[in-house]
Amino acid sequence: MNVWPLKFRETPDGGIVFADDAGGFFKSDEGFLRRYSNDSLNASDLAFLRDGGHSFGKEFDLPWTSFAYRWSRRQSRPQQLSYVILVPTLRCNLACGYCQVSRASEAARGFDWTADTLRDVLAYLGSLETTDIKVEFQGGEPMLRIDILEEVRTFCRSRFREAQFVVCTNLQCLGSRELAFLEADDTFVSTSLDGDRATHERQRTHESVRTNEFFDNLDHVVGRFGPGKVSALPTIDVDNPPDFPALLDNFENYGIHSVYLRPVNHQGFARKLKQGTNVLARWNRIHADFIDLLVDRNCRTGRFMEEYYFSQCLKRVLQLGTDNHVDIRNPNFFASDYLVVDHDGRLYPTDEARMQSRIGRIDLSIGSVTDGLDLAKVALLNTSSLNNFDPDCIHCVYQPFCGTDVIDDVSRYGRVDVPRPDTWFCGRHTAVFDKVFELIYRRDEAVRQSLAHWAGVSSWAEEMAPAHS
Amino acid sequence: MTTTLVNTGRLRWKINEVAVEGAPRVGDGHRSANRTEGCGSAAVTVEIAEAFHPYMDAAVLRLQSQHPYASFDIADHGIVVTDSAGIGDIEIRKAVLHAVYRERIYAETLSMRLALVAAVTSK
Amino acid sequence: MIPLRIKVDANADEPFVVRLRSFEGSVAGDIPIALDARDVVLERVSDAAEYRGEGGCIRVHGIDPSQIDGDVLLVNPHRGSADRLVRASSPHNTFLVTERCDQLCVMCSQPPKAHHVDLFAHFEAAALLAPEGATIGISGGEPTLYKEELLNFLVQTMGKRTDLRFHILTNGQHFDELDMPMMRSLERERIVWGVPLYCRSPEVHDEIVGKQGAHARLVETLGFLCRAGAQIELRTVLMKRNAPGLTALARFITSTLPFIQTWAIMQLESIGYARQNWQRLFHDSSAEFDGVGRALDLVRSRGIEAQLYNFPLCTVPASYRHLAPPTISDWKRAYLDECRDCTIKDGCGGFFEWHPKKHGYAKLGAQS
Amino acid sequence: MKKRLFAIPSLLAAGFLPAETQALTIKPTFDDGNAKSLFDIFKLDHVYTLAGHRSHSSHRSHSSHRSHRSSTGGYSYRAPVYRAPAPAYSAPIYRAPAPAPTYQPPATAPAPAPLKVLPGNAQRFTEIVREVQFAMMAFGYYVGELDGVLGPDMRVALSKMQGDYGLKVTGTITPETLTALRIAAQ
Repeated sequence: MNVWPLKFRETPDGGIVFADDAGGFFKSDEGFLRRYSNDSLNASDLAFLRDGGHSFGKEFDLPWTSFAYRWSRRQSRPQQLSYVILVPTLRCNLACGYCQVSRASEAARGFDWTADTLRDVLAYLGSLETTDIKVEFQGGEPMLRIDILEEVRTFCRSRFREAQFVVCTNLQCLGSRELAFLEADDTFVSTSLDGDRATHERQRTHESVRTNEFFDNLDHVVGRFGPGKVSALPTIDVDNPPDFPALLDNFENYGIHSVYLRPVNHQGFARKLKQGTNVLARWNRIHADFIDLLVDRNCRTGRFMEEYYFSQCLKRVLQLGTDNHVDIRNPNFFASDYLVVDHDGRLYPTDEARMQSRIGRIDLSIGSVTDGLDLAKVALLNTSSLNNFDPDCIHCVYQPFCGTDVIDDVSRYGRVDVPRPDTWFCGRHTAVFDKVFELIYRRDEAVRQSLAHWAGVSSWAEEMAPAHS
Repeated sequence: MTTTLVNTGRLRWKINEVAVEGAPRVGDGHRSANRTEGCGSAAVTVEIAEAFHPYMDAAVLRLQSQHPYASFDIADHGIVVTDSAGIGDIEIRKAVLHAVYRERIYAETLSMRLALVAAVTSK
Repeated sequence: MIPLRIKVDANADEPFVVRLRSFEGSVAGDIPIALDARDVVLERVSDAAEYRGEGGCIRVHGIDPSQIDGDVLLVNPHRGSADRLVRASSPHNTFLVTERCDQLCVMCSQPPKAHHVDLFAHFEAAALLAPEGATIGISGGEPTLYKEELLNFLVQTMGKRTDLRFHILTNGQHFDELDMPMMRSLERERIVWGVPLYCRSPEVHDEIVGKQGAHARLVETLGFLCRAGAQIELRTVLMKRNAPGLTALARFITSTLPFIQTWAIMQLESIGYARQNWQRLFHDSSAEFDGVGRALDLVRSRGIEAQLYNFPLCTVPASYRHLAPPTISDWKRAYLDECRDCTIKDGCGGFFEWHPKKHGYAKLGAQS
Repeated sequence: MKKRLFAIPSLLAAGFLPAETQALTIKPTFDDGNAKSLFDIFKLDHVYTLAGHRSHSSHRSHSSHRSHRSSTGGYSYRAPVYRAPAPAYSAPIYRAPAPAPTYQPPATAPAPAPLKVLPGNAQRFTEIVREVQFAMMAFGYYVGELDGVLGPDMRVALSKMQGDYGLKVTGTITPETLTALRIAAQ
């Protein structure tokens, strides 16, 4: 019997989690690890490994085929470009302290699409092969150029079989024209709601008048179009986190059950914030505590909410092919299924990449709407954009579930070959997966209820968490 | 036992393997870590079974990068860890053993991984 | 009960395929000029319905032409009857390509027969006349006992009719590596292979299908089908004998059969051998649903679709009903008295026409 | 436009490896005809719609519902045993069997001729039959249900009405029958 290579990691309770390259996982102990490493597995070990799909007889038999299938489905593959993030303007009517995008002031000139840029963008969209498209308007505040949004939407509706639109707006000013735009069934709203009112005002609106404007508009949009229309996320400052129970109440009363906790990203104007030491450890603490809070609250209220990224990582562990979130897939091919069109018509692989050019750190642009995609540069970016052969990842038990983010590495360290354990991406994801496995192997009823909900099933029994001793 | 000369790129390691007749053969890496006093802070010697000796240098390379303050040296039957202030004996022994296990697992299963990729991507 | 065989008079030497066209209630212009050579058009209805086509006339008895418009019949002149191979108004059309089988399942709904009549030529003609975008079931007996004819039939019909889809039931005992090129040439999106697997334990599976070594051979074929890129619907009929092993089977699917497209756990149909052994076989899933629920959740948590076929909704806990679509074929679907004024009736597949009056479900009844 | 200066002048300066050194080309090549690797086959129909990304987790894509076939669908018709016709339909009065019409199956090879079934056809047909029933009832030819279902008594009524009005007697709803009953066929 051939046993596929197993990677392992100790857990706080003295056990050891094992996983193979296809993401098959189980929990066992030091004894099994020693027997495995010394080629002295006993009969019960071998039976358990066979049952879990960790071994095979000979190449191309069913166990081998099943492992090859699972391994293949764990690798993401380049898709057809069908999701574009458009930045019609960098101007904004707010001045959030952590602004990631180093916006321009509302009256500034030269930060919008010119008529030519709009024409070229539409020509570029028209040249895409995809039959369906998803367009996300970002900025600055895209609502400041409602005229451009309308023109792009009209074009896409006629050009593509199916088109969906998401407007990332701060909901500060909603005139009748903006509301009419949001009314359409194919158009959704993504906004920021930084937890409780006080935090929202401190981090975003600064004056209570503007805070009232925001909350009134949010009430209006959710009341008029229903909760399905709006998704929101809170940006969390590690030094001054919001009141999390209030945050959850707030989100729930707006009918938003999925909260995506995002740490302040120290680029753009946020760079000027002093961030204190060991932000990563404190962020991981906040995130882990938030998950425990969610488990207790879900159990208490019976109304289930989730932390979006934790659920995504849970599904990354349990399922194959969960590549629908660009932050975590492997390989993380750039300009494969989505890209960003900046206010000057230049193309970028992600909004962070656009940021790097904007602050003059490194030019990660990959062409423009007029010259099209720079395939050579995309290929260069993609060479380092996988974790399969990284000297640290090859020993890491979470490698099959994890991903890679070379742009985040460059933005923080100026290089992409920094040892993984020293990077923010690795530190953050190791902590999230530690928490995922902690919960998977916890036996209490409250955890099981939330896990079942987050994994999209009706019950969570012990066979969900394979264990061997 | 042959003299194995392992070239790990920049570093050149020489290990002389001496099979000591009659020495108690312990089948696995499960050895007690005995602490010998002297030479600055206490040194911990983690005994490593023969089957793992070819992988000690790779393990030491990684251990050194993960624990920059401590120093790791290969001796006849194991790895000696010095200046490991602050890390308990059990922790050191586990870290060393796990590092050696990982290197052996990686080296001995690499052919399986390459065969899988070849079979799956061949036309 | 919708009749699948009707009385037809026709004087011909060999069985033949025709398609019935009425064109009733339409404006004169509606009748397409180019009828197919095998179309016969309704001319008169008195005590029988008379149709005329290129080949002559046939007379249909005992059913109103409006119910069989567009149907494709295989007429057997000697017996004075015709089988409705394709019912234009139904999504559940199945071709029974053989009645022979190399297994003898304890619950077989259509016990196998020794004789075989090769109807592939007629099935091909019928498939070509089927409604646009139809899905046609292929079943038996064991269709791959005639693997060459079956694969040729698929290549021919799928080549000429690129809109047709097929759902083929097979016990997976007859494929081998030599079939790989042909299997890979078939357009995978348009065929689903329905493969029954009853238990993780070979002994229990072999005992249920009445064939030693069937499980081992099936396991090999599943590997083959995966490498051929085939879409597989794994089917597990739930019975007393395999109910205890359902969670173990679920774990086997997640670790060793992750490539299946969907897993169908199916309640028993009381017909054929199942009817004779009903008390010994029937597992009341309404009384003991825990094992079924946990099996569904385990595979679904790993991203593999799993569903309940032939489960009346009231016998399924509310949190699992979204996994129990109506699946009993229209022509054999019936409801009980208990179903009257049930609020979820139209989403429910009901019962088989021949489900025993003592239905055997502890928990059953109209949902308010 | 002027060349912008960047703190990190190039990707190589940031440690990106040149393109060809990628150890593993798991990017399947689409362009080499139909020779497929197992990798291509395993990844065939698993396309997802991008639901989420860094700055905003937009709306979740739902999984498409697949058709399913239920029970063994074991057979489209029962074994050779003849089944009585649908009980709802009463057998016609017995008449001496007319000689069976002769039928010579066409020799031409079967050709693809998909039946075009427009959605709503069945609905429309039921409506027309209900109108015919209503008109026939008005003229005293039909006394049954106005259920839009053609049964034996409607057939007899149609033949009688066609005879009385000098139309071609077919017992079917012919275009001239509709005109006579002043019903417009949609």
